[in-house]
Amino acid sequence: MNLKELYQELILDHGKNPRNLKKTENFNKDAKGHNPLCGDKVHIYLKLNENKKVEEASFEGSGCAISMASASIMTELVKGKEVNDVKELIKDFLEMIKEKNALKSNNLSEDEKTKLMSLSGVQQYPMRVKCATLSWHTLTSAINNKKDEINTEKLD
Amino acid sequence: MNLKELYQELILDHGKNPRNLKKTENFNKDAKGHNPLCGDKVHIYLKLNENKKVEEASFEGSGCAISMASASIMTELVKGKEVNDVKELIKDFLEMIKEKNALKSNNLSEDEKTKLMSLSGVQQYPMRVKCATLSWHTLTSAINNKKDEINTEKLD
Amino acid sequence: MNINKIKSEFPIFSKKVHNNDLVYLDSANSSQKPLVVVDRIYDFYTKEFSNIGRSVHYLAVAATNLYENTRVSVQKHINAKDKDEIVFTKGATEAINLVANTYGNKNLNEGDEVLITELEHHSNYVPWHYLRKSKGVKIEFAEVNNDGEVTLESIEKKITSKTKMIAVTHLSNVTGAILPIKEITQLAHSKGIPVLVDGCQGAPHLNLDMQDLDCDFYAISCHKMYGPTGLGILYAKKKWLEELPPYQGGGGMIGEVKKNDISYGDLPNKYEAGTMATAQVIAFEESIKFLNKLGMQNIIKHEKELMEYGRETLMKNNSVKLIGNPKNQGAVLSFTIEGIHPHDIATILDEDGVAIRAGHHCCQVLHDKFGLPATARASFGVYNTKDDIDKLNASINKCKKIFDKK
Amino acid sequence: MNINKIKSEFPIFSKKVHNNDLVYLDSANSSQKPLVVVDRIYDFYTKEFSNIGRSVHYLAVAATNLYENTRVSVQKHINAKDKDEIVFTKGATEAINLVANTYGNKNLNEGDEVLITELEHHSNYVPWHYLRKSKGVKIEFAEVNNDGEVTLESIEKKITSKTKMIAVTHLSNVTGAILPIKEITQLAHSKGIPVLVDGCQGAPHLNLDMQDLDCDFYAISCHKMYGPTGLGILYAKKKWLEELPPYQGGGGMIGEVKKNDISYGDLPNKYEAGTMATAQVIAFEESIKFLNKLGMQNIIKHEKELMEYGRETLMKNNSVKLIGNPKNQGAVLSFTIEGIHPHDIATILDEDGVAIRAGHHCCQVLHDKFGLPATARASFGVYNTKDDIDKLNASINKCKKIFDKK
Ligand SMILES: Cc1ncc(COP(=O)(O)O)c(C=O)c1O
Ligand SMILES: Cc1ncc(COP(=O)(O)O)c(C=O)c1O
Repeated sequence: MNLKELYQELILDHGKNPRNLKKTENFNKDAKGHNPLCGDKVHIYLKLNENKKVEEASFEGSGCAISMASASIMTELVKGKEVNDVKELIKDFLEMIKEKNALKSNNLSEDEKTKLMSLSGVQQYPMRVKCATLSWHTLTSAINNKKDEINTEKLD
Repeated sequence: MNLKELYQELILDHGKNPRNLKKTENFNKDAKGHNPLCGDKVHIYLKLNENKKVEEASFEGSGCAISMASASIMTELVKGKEVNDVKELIKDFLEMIKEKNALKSNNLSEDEKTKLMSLSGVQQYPMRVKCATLSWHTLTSAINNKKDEINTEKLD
Repeated sequence: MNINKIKSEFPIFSKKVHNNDLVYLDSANSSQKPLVVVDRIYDFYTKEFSNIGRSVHYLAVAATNLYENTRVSVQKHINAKDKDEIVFTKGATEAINLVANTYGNKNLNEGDEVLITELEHHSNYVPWHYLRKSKGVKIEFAEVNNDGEVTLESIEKKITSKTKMIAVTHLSNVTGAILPIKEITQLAHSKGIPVLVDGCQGAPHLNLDMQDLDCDFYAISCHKMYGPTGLGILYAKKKWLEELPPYQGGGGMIGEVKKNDISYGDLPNKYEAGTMATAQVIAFEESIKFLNKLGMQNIIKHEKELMEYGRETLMKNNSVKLIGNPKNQGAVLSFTIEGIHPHDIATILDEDGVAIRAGHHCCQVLHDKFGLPATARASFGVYNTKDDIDKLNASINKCKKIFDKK
Repeated sequence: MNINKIKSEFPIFSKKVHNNDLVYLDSANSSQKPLVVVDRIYDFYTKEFSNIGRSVHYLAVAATNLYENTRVSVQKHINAKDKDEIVFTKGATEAINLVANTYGNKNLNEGDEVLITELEHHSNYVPWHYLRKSKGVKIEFAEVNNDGEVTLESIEKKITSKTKMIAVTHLSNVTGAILPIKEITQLAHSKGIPVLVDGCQGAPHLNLDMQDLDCDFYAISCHKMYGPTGLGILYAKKKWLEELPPYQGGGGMIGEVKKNDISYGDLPNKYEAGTMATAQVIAFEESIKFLNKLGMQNIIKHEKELMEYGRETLMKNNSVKLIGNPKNQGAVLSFTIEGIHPHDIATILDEDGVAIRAGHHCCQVLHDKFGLPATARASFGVYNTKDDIDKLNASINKCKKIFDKK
C-alpha cells in the first residue's frame, strides 16, 4: 500500500482542477454512471463526428479525487481518437486497474501513457477501484448507446 | 432425573388404560386444549349439577403417557367435587408441578393424594411439564366457559 | 471414511449426556458443528471483525472480500452459473418466504394454483398459505403414497392450466424420500411453470448441481449443513432475481433514494437489505470446505450404509414400525412403537444420551394423512456410526421394558 | 471507567492495521465484540449445541432454556412489561420491515400518512416506501434543522388527521442528534398514532426504558450493541403483537396446520418462524451482561466526554466542518474537509489505522438536504479514548498535507 502512489501530483491536480468538467454543446452520445454504495455520480458527454472520431468529450459529476481525476484524464485522452481506438483504450485501462496488467496500447504517446499510469496506484486499494473505473464504464455505455444507468456494483 | 419416578406404575396404568376417555352425555361445560409444538390434544367434558357439583367428567384426546395419565387421573379426582374445590385442586396441582410445592389441599383422601403425586416425577423434565398440565389448564377453561382453545405455549 | 476421525473434529462428542456418550440422531433438526467452523467464527470476531460493504477501511475491505468469497464458494458448491444467483438469508424459511412474497405478489392472481406436496414442511406451506389469504391463490397437494414418496406421476396428476408454481422438498424430513427433482423440473418447464425446491434436507446429504436439477429456486439452511445458525441461502436463477421486486427494504439494497421515489440496487445487493450475518457467512466457507474435504460422494455412500443398517436393525425389532419405505431414501428414519407415544420414547432414549426428535416435525399435513399425531425420528450426519444405531435400538428395547412393566 | 481495561476485553485491539494500533471509529456501523461474547458462541457450539424448542432431548432442553433466558434479559434491560414483547429478528432492518409489513397491510390504506424524518436511515424509509407503492400510502418527512436535529415541533407540524404511524430514529447515525422520543410518543398517542423507534443507535448508547419512552415499537441491531452479527430485536407492545398478522411463515410459528387452513401460534412464537439464530441469541446474553457490568450511566458519561472532546478538537481544526450541532448528541461525529472528498479522507486515515466511514451512511435524503454527496463519520464505543481522537485529528492533518502538496 502506498498513499504516495495513489495520490500522485497528477491525480491531485486533475482531482482539484478537473479538465472538461462541463456539458459538451451539441453532444450526440451520453450516459450516466452511479456508485450506489458511495454516492459517486458521473455523466459523460461525447460529440462524435461523421468519421466516428471523438471531437469533444466532457463530464459532469461529483466524487472523490480518484474518480474526478479519472474522468478528467479520460476525457482528455479520448479527444481526437476514433471510436475503435477508444474502445481499445478502455479495455487496456480496465485491465491495468483490475488485473494489474501493463498497458498494451501502442498508439499512445508517452505523455498519454504517463497520465493513464498515474491512476494505477489504485490497484492496491480494492475498495477504490470503482472510483477509478466508474467513468470508463460509463464511457462504454455512452458509445454503445446503452440506456441503463451504469452501476459499478454490477461491474467491478 | 429419574425415569422410574416419571413412569411410575400408576402413570403407566392410567396412560395405557385411561379412565373416562369418552364424551360425557349431556355435558354442560367443555373446552379444548392443544400443544402446538408436539401435537397433543385434549377435549374436556363436564356435567355440573344445580349445586355446582361435578357429576360427570370425561375427556377425549391423544397424547403421550404423561398427558393421558394426567387427564385420566384428573377426571377421576374431580368427579363428585364442587366447582370451588376443583379450582383449589387445579391450583394445588399446578403449583406442585411447576413450582415443586408440596400439595396443600386437605380435603383429599390419601388415595387421591397418591394419584396426584404420581404425576410429580415430571418436575424434573421441563419439556414434559406441558404434557402433564394441558388437561388441567383446559379444565379451568371449561369451568370458566372460555371459548378460546387452550394453548400450552401460552401458559407454561 | 474414517468416522471416528470425523467425529473427533466435532468437539461436542467429547461431552457426556446423563453420563453417557452423546448419540446425536437429530441432525435433520440441526447438525453439529466441526471445530473449523467454530474456530473461524472465533478468529473473525477476535482478529478481523468489521461490517462489510460500506466502509473503505482495512478491516471492512478484508471482511467484504471474505464475505464475497463465501458467495463464490457456494456458487461452485451447488454449480450455479453466477455468483449473483446466491442470496444470503437468515434461513431456508426466509428464503422460501422471499420467493412466495415476491413471486406471489408479482405473478400470482386469484384462482392461480401453487402445487406443493403432502410431504412439505410448514416452511414450504405457510408462506404460500399467505397468498391464499391475501390473493385467493389456491394450494394443491400432490399425494404421498404409502411408502412415503411423492412420485413424478402424483405431481403430474395435480398440474392444471392454473398451476403457476411448483414448490417441493428435495428430501423429506419425515420419510427421507428423495424426490425426482430433475424430472419434476423438466415436466414443469415443459408447461412453463417455475419450480422451487426446499433443499433443507437435500443440501447436507446430496450432491447439488443447479445446472442438472435446473430448478428456478433452491432454499438451504446452513445450520443443517454443518454451518452456523441464523444463516440460509436462496439460490435463484438470475432472470428471477432481476425480474422480481425486492423483498425486505433497507440499507445496502438501494440504488438512489429520493424523497419521492426509490430505485433498487443490483444483484445480489437488491435482496440483501440491512447488515447481513457477516460472521456466519464468513464461517460458512469452512463448512463447505469441510464437506468438500470429505467429498459429497463419500458422505452419500456413508449415509446410505447407515440408512440400510438402520432400516434393517429397526425392522428386526418387532415392536417398531417404520414410517415410509421410499426406494430412494436420505438420512432420515421415522418410526413409532406400538403403545408408546413418541414423546415418551424420546424422553427415555435421552436418558441414555440418545438424542432423537419426537412430534410432527413441522409436517402436520403428512401426519394427518398417515393418521399419526406424532412420530419419532432418528436422522443422521457424517459423524454417525452403526454403533449409534445399535445404541438407538438398545434404548428402544429399554422403552418397551419400561412400558411393559405392567 | 478504566478504558484501557475495557479495551483489553476486546481482543481485536491487540491487532495492528498497517503496522499501527487500530483506532476504531466505526462503531455506528458495527461495534467490536468483547471476548465474553465470542467465548460464549464458541462454548455453545462446542459443548452445548442443539436446535431449540422442538426436541425433548437434553441438549435441546438446555439450549431452549438459554435462548429464553436471553429473552428475559432483554426484557429487563429495556424494561419491557412482558418477555413476550421481545421478538428476535435478523436485524433492525428486519424488525422495521416486520412492522411496516404487518401494520401496513392491516391498518394502512390509500391516502394514509406515515410520518418519518429527514434523518432516517434507509432501513426506516424503504419499508414504508413499499406501502407507498403497493397501497398508495403517503410518506411525510419531518424537517431536520441546521443543527441536524428533528424537534418535537417539526414533528408536530407534519401530523395531520391522516397520520397513521410515526417512525423516527432514536439517535441519528449521521448527526448524532438524540430525538425527544418520550415527548413525540406523548404527542402521537394524544392523537391515537402509534410510534416506531429505530433504536439502532439508541440501544448501544442510551438507557432504554420502554415504560418511560412508551413507544409502540422499538427496533434494535445486536451487532451494534457488542453482540453477534445476524441478530436483531423487535420490541413491540403486546397488544400489537396479538393484533397484527404474522410476518414470515414457517416452522414453529403455527397453531394448527390443515390442508384447507392454518392457525398461528401464540407470542412470541407467532413472529419467530423457522430456525432462529440460536447461537447468536444465547451469546447476546453476554453482551447485555457486559453493558450492565460497565453500567449504562457510566457508558453514557464516558461517551459524552469523548463527544465533547471530539467536537472541541475538530472545531479547533480549521479545515474541518462538523455536520450538525445538536444540543443532545450521541456518539457520532460527522464532518467534511474543504477540498477533500470523504472517501479520500477515509483511505488516508486508514493508512494510520484510523477506521472511519465515508459516504452517505444510508441517509441519502439527509445528505441531499445538506447538499452533500458524502460525509466522513467518526463514531464511538465504550473502548474509545481521547487518544483515539487525537490520532484522528493528526491523520486529518495528514490528509491536508497530502492534498495541499500542490
Ligand atoms: C439509524 C440506523 N437505522 C437502521 C440501521 C440498520 O441496521 P441493520 O443494518 O443492522 O439492520 C442502522 C445501521 O446500519 C442505523 O444506523
Ligand atoms: C424440509 C425442511 N424444510 C424447511 C425447514 C426449515 O428450515 P429453517 O428452520 O432452518 O428455516 C426444515 C427444517 O426445519 C426442513 O427440514
